[in-house]
Amino acid sequence: MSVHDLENTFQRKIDEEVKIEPKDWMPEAYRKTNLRQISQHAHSEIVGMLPEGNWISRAPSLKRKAILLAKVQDEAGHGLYLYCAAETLGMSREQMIDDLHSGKAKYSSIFNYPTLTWADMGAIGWLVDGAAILNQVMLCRTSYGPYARAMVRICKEESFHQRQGFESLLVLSKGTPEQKAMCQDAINRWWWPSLMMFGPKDSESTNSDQSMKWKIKRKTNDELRQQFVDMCVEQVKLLGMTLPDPHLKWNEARGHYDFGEIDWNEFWNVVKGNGPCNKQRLDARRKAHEEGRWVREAAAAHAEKQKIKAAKDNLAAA
Amino acid sequence: MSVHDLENTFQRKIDEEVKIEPKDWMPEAYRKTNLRQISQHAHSEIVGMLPEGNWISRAPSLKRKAILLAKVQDEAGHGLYLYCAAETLGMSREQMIDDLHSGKAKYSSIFNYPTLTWADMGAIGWLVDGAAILNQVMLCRTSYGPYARAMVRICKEESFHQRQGFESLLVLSKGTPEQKAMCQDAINRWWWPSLMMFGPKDSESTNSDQSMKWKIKRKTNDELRQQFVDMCVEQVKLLGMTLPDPHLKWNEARGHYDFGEIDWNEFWNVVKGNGPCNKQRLDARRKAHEEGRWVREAAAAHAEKQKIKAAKDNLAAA
Amino acid sequence: MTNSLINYTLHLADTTLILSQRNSEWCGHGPILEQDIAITNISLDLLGQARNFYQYAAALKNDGSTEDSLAYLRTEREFKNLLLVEQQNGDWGQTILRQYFFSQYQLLLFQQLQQHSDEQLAAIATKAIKETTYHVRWSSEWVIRLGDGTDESHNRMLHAIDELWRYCGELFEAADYETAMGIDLTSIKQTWTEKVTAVFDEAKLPVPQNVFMQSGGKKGVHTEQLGYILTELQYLQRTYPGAKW
Amino acid sequence: MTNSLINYTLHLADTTLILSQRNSEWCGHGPILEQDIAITNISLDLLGQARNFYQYAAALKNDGSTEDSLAYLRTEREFKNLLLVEQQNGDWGQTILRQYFFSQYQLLLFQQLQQHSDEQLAAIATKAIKETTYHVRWSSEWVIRLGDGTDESHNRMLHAIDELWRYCGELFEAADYETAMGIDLTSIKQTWTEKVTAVFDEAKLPVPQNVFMQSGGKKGVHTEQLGYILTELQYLQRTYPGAKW
Repeated sequence: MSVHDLENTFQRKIDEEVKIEPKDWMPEAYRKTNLRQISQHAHSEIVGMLPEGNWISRAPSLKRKAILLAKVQDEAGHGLYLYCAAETLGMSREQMIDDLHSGKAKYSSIFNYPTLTWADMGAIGWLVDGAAILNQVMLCRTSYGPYARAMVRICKEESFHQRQGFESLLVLSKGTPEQKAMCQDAINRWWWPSLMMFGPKDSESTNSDQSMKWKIKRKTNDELRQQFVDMCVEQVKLLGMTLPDPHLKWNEARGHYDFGEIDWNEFWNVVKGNGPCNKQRLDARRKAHEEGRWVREAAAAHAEKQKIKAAKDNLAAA
Repeated sequence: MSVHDLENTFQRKIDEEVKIEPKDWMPEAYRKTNLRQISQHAHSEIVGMLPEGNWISRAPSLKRKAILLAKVQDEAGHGLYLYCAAETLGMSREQMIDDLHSGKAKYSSIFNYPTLTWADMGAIGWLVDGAAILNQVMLCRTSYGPYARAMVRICKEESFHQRQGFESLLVLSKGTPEQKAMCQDAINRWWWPSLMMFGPKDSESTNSDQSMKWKIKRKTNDELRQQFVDMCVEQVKLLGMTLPDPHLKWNEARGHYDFGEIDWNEFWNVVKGNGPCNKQRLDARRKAHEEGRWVREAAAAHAEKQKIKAAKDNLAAA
Repeated sequence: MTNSLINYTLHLADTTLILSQRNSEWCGHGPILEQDIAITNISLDLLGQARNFYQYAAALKNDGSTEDSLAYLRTEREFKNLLLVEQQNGDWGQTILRQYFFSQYQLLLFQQLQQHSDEQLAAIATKAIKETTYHVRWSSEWVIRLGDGTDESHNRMLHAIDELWRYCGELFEAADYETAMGIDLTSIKQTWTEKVTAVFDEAKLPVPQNVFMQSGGKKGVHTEQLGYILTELQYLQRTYPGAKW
Repeated sequence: MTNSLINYTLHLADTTLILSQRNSEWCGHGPILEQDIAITNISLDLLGQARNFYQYAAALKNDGSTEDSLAYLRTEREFKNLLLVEQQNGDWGQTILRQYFFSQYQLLLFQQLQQHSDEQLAAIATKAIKETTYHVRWSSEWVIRLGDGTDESHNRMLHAIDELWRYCGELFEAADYETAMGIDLTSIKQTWTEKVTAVFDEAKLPVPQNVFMQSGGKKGVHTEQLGYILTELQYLQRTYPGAKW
């Protein structure tokens, strides 16, 4: 078959919602884009364990501690599914991790913000997981099979996390004056970074067209962001709190909420590596990797010894 | 002069309360005993910084934090005076520290107990410094000049520490029920180890006779221990607290308080290295020394560079 | 009897809580992603056990205590956890060795508690047997993997043994409340020693002899570690008394 | 005006307290006995300054606040210390570099405050000039000693610069209350840069260019470090509310 035929077959599968699987022919650009996106999604899950892990030891009740531990454990599991899905596209986990640590591969910028109070846990669950879910629901229908299937598993758990985050804020919102203030303060600090999670404006987004055509991406940045705003404006009322945007206003004509302009300077700065915690997050991951080297080497050495022993035992038995 | 004459001259100085100085002839055993005692005293000051340093970050008021910081700093200074005094007897500080870290040289066993509550700070000031002072007042009249002079400087500061420790307990004793309980609990844990600071019973003390003859030691273990008990029984009344010894009783005939039997098993165990914190104390000192190696090396390298540069400048100026 | 039951239950609760707390420090910092998940899983299991024990203790005290008031509002001298579990994590070898020493003991203890006359303790123990069996398997496999891995891992395990062995004696030193509860630590010690010896043998690690054992945790006399654990654990409840979370 | 004065005084108090707290972690663990004494001395000096500032802030607030209620009963978002001083100690090089960056700035600031119309701030600054001058000398000598010592010490200083430089910008970014107080940070920045450049030059260390600066501390938006510092610092007052010590 000619390349042209292969491309046609490939595009027809996509148009007909037939999943692309690891053994299928795919354009190199499709493989690369998926690999980048899936591995960076995996990195995000792993790095995302850090701002939340920061509050495990200080969780204010045993129940909250258990919920948080379970959430962070789920995120590690998500990272695992995603690394496995990405590996089907031809890169080893070791290489992906090296790319993360060298700065070559990115992860979601939202995790470059510090968690400063307990209420940040609820805000992250409500807003950050909320934004992630919008992206992810879309990804459950992404064209690459392993990615779509990983996303289906992940989405189930993320919805649960988001509800628990919101519930945690609800409790604060009905609590003491200090707790209410803590809740509002966390929302104030996490709102705009959450909006930034949807990426640049469509007009400035480079990857979009091809990604839409190949159904790697199924809705635009602005579409998802608008959906998120509309949802949160309603939800924040249940908390009796406000979103830190004086320009939020229902627009009857559009049927959506108008909202203020994102600080794109801040967005690009954080993406570039200048956020409050970029250095700390990567330092932590590199440190874990470096300090874990002897453990991985020992495990490999032991496994090798077991193989040799088993081979010997086979010979002896023969 | 014959050795016999030298020994006579030496002993006569001692009998006439004339200090022995670094350049004086002295019996090798005298030199060794003083070196051992002074260096171990220095080690005690340094190791003693650790149980108290453990509560600096958690001191419950800014005033108490300042007092504790100053106390620990004084102890470091005492260590410095004593290392300098010991060095006059022919061993380098580096060697003394190596002996400490290898376990060859000892330090006061009292510091092998953990500080578990804030009240331990007061108990250490009152009891441990109190016991140390009795030893030290005696040492201000010790025969070796540099040691005696170091001790005079040290005694001034230690009395101040002891009063502050007692005052800190006094405040607790007039405080909330929890504070009163904390105070009594700390006294209960530190009383017997403080009595052990005076060493084995006279009848089982090996070094004593010669040390008394050479006026390195001016009172026996039991004499000092009795003095300490008598003093503390009166002082504890001011706190409205009790000492954890059901056998404490005024003995009219002796003119002293009778007290219970020390647990000599515990005493010897801790001396042997099996106390609650022996390992932690030495680990901490070794770690500080090891991790500080690059700093000392850099300081030496820099000093060398400065010397070379100065020599060059001199040549150039000539 | 009830006092002993309460104290014993608190000992079980404090021990599992503090070990859970220590293990959870690894979250996001583990040497391999799969092991990050595993240690967090164990942390969760232990926390679940702790909550069961605290809830039972609170019910027994019947004075308004809750699982949270017991975990968050008691001070160091009231905690009855084993000294072993409050020790620092050290490296991965020290962490999995601590886990193995503890879980091997805990499995034997839970097997005994399953038969205890106190139905609630028996029920909690029964519920925890399956996960504890996994903890023993997971940690013993790591002891072997690291003891008989590379020279470096072997040396690190020797260091870990040197750090932790001295806290293993306390596992088998009965506190008054354990005696009152009829816990037979002697038989547990015997089996534990056999099991540990077998694992150490396979791991090519030496079983220490004649090491002086530290104790005091069961009676509230801790090492200098516990105080710091509590400043983090309890901070929010101390700072916002009476608040609900 | 008074609000700005109070906030500014709290900023000065928080900054010196947190740096004192960080430095005091070295007590008993320093690389050389003489330096253990020196860093503890600096810690004491800073604590003394903090107490002066807290006592003044308490008097200004005139609402029952005390030096202790301000230090022990406010939470992270209320603290106004510089981000620089809450960073971890790292190794000795990182600690003395942090001290140098800060003390060089503080000396210039205190020299300016000596002339301030607020007499109390002027008095506190005057009282602290001598010791701050010593802090600058002590720490700059260490920067030179380690920058131009061995290859290892030089590399460690490069690492320390990489860790800390990003927090130096905040020193010169005026918070509203600093502007209201008429503090001229521009001239301080210029002199600070000249002095630091000269010291780095002698230390054979490169002055970083074009590093994005972190900030937020002056406004209560901290790094993830401060929360942990406060759990230890405040624990006893939180646990025993209203008690006297």
